[in-house]
Amino acid sequence: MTSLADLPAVERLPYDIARIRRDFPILKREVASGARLVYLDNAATSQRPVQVLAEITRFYRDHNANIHRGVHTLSVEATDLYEQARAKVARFIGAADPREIIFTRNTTESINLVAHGWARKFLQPGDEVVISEIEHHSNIVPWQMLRDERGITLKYIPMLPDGTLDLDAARSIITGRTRLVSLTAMSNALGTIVPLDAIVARAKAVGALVLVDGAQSVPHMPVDVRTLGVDFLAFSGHKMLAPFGIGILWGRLPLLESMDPFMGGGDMILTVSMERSTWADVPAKFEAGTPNVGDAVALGAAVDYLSALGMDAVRQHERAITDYALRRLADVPGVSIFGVPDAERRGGVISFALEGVHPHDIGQVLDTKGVAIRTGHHCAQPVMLALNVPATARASFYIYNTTDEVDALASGLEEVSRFFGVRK
Amino acid sequence: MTSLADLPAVERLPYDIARIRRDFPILKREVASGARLVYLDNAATSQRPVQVLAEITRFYRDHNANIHRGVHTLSVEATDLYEQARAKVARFIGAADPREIIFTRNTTESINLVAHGWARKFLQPGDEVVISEIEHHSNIVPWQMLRDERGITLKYIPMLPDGTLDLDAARSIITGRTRLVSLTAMSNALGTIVPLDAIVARAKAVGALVLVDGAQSVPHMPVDVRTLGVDFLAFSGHKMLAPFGIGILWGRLPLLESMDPFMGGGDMILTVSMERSTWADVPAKFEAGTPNVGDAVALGAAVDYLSALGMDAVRQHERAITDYALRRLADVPGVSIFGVPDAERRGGVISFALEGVHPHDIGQVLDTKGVAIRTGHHCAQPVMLALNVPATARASFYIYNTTDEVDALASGLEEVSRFFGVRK
Amino acid sequence: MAEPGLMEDLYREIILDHYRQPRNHGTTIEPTCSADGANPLCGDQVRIDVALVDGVVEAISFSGQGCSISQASASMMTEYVKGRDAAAALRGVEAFQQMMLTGEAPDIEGFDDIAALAGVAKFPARVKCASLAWKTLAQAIAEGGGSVTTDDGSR
Amino acid sequence: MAEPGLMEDLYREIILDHYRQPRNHGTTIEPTCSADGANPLCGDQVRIDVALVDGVVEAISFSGQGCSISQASASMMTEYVKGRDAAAALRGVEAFQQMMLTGEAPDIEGFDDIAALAGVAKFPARVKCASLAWKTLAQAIAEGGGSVTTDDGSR
Ligand SMILES: Cc1ncc(COP(=O)(O)O)c(C=O)c1O
Ligand SMILES: Cc1ncc(COP(=O)(O)O)c(C=O)c1O
Repeated sequence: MTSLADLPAVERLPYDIARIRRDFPILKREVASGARLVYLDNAATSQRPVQVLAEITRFYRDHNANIHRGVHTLSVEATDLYEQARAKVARFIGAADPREIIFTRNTTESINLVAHGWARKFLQPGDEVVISEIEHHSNIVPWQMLRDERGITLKYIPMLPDGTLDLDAARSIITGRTRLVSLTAMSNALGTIVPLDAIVARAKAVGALVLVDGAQSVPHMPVDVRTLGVDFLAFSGHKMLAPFGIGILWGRLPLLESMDPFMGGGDMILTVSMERSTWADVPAKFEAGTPNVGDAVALGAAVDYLSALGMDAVRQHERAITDYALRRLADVPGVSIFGVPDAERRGGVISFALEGVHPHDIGQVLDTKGVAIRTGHHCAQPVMLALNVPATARASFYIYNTTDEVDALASGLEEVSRFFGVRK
Repeated sequence: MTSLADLPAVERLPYDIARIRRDFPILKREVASGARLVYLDNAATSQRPVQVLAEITRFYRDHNANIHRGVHTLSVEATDLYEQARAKVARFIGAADPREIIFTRNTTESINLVAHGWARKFLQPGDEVVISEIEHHSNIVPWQMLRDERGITLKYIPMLPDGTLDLDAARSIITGRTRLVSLTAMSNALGTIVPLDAIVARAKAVGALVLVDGAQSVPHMPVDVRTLGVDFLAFSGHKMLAPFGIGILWGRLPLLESMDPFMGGGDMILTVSMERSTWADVPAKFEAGTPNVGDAVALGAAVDYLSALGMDAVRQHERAITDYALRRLADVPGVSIFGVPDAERRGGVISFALEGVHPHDIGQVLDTKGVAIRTGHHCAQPVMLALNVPATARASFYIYNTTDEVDALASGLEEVSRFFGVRK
Repeated sequence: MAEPGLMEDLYREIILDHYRQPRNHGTTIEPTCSADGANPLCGDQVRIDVALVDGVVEAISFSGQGCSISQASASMMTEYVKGRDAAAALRGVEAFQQMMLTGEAPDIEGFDDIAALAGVAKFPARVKCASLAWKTLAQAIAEGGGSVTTDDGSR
Repeated sequence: MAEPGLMEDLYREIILDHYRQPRNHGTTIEPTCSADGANPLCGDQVRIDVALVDGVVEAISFSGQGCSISQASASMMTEYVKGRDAAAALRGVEAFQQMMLTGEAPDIEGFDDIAALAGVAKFPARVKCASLAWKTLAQAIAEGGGSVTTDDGSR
């Protein structure tokens, strides 16, 4: 296991947007119409820089082997690279010990792991799990399944019309029977940044654990588990420059140690006989079967890339773009923006409607201009229900986006309006 | 969803070992001692050809986006590539319908999916699951966990001293109470090819389902689910030229449709409200959260590579190498080989002992000669117990291995003997 | 639009016309059978009311919300089936689904306007939008009611 | 051997000597405390019997199976602790673990032969083999018995 002290330091680079964009060759791509790509679907998945792609290739060309400390050179190298990636992720989020980092497939698996390994072991019928109305389906469905299977009670902190959580309601919803509060740090549908502090304080006061869904926060702003004061943090590599197929669950070590394993198989055992098996220690206990070594190593490179930029600089860049976009889109006739109006309280995610045009049609026409946005329910149907819309159009930004690209979105929307020419 | 009819045909190539080796640049690598790599740890994981690595890079550089049929160009392309990979895998194993292919992380997750989605739904206390003494831990531990949680009975078909299964015993172990027989098609510890036919017939006669752990068969020999006559087939991409992080569960469509989902989250739902959710159809129902799109697409390239060689030719090559190795190693003083003596009844896996030298030391000294083998229990502790050894040394072959490499192994072993110079 | 080829494949003038002025939309009829259709991924919803008299569609009406493609397709569908018998209506559904697979307009009476939707086949994300009303019609006529979705587990 | 540097880092002559002729192996003593150690990944197993008299290791014996590194380390360990008091024995365990981390031989009395194992630190897969007997000794002396494994969830 690589310790944090063994990791080389990452050198900080200035935030040079032209250099950053050169690291993402896909941004030079054209779509079928011949228009240059304007990628504004980052909340769904980010693009990957050449440094991360090179790391994948380097791993497979030079070091590829299965891990578990085989005695041969390749296996030793692959094991070291895998454990180094774990340590890089630990450092990135301020975890004290690399063993607190469990590699999963994605945020969804991370949350399901907690539902199986912790909640199914420790919760009794009548115990309460509190989530919110603005959660992604990944932080709703596992708890509904647990409720239906085990008879726990599932409660929701309601959303206010501006897309923020009703913090007053939260205080009375979190009670002495609450065992877990599981909340997103940022809504992927509306961009709302959730003020976790107040809710964490309330949860701690009643003795509940807190799981933070960091799928939209860890890629976009500084996140430090020491200051968060929570118990679990789940996030996905693919939204932060890493490949698909690698996700992370961070948990406090004693908590992870107290949990049951999730899946059974190779690598998560200490001993196996026909009669019974004993479990390996954390983190191996939760990583059954051959892990996704290659993509974990590439995640390490992604984390290095972000660390070199500095997450404070990343957040600052995105806040500036979001601020510009909020103002620029407000000027487009017929556009209405959902959620809080200021970039201070939201991440780089803007959900909007265009009068008289269905989101699908917006997305389709923008695509011919090269502008890639997402349309639909964004895996947050309760938010759609609360807003009383079937779907929204959503633009979302990342480290490489520019105000020019926001302009392309805005002028694209003006054309959409003209094209459909309807004012219902 | 790409249909089988839409897939382009794969052109068959002659089995040219020199050309094949050029596709794997890692085979030119040297280890620290300066010796050229001789990679004989293929049962743990295979190496990856440049075609597969190029596919990963191409995907991320040119088409990367999240899927679910977003309206923008990249998302449509990524969705198509992902679904095309599913169809390629379906064709590779003779599945009638791409929807029968579920993408998981690895064989281990595929088996756990069946234990959760099927067994936890349909099995009652007292129902029997039958496995064998030669299973990989991945096909033991999930059933032990199910037994301890649900009170089912877990029975083992015993291993005979030559590493084959006791088929007579199997007939009486599989009874009217047996609901599932879950068996490996080939032992990763001993190479034994399991004669599935007889066992499948017995299982079908008592109305039990059959799951085949194809982790060691699908990469190495023709496997066709139509002729196997089984219900589930689990295997891993990383053992068949594809990246880590992508596994496969094939199941008969009506069976998959009858099952509960495993994990909850995005993409596996049809509708979500705060009160309840409904599930998407197969295969989406089992693929919660953002899938490993990049590695699935690369798996498609791996399957194309193997199809171009032809799995009959792959098997023929490995049988020849194994036959040579069995004879060559038998000539090395002090070597004893576990398992059946003929290459007809075993895959390209040879577990052996060297008198007076612990497997760890064998592996370590061979590594300085560049020869990479695996030592340990190979995630099959019950086999070690039955053989009454703490561990074995294991050499395992794949499409690129040569008889020269077998010679390197054999002469390496002779040096190991000389070096330790002990005859206890 | 800047890119005539692509955009016009999808948004033919006749489609926009049906979208802006949907036929048989929200009209009050006395239905003998009805069905609801949903496309959960997009949030599209449609309700189809049909008055079948002596096996012939005497009146039909649709309501709901959706994108231009789903609304135009629903509007065209109602025009096509009105006055036809149930068998002809179901043949229309069949022909429409086929058109979504092949991108080729079928040679069938009454499909002149509808043929404008053939271009949708090139946009897999939109095929479900175009098909929604037709699937729902089939449910109403063949099953006498109920609800359908366009989701089939595919991405 | 063909590659003197690498191989000799690991397999020093003194190590092979202890492997071929293990000291205090399988001898019969009257133990006051014993412990079992396992390295499940490799299948290595060791049992340590210790006769502590007035706080001093009067006799010690080990048995079990394992690779040359684990057997040689066990043999050297028994030589080191024999005749030392419990505190010195535990200091030896501490010094050994430290050596496995740093690869540097500690400056501690009685470690002359043992220093030959410093090279193991370069072979992470073997550190657990070398440490097994020492961890088991600590268990026997500090806890009075029981069993330990070298597995710590790391790979
Ligand atoms: C027979 C067998 N089953 C299952 C597995 C587990 O595969 P994975 O680690 O990819 O889940 C393996 C791999 O070692 C195997 O050889
Ligand atoms: C807030 C939030 N939670 C969870 C998820 C699920 O992430 P994944 O699909 O990578 O599991 C997402 C991704 O869309 C998200 O935005």
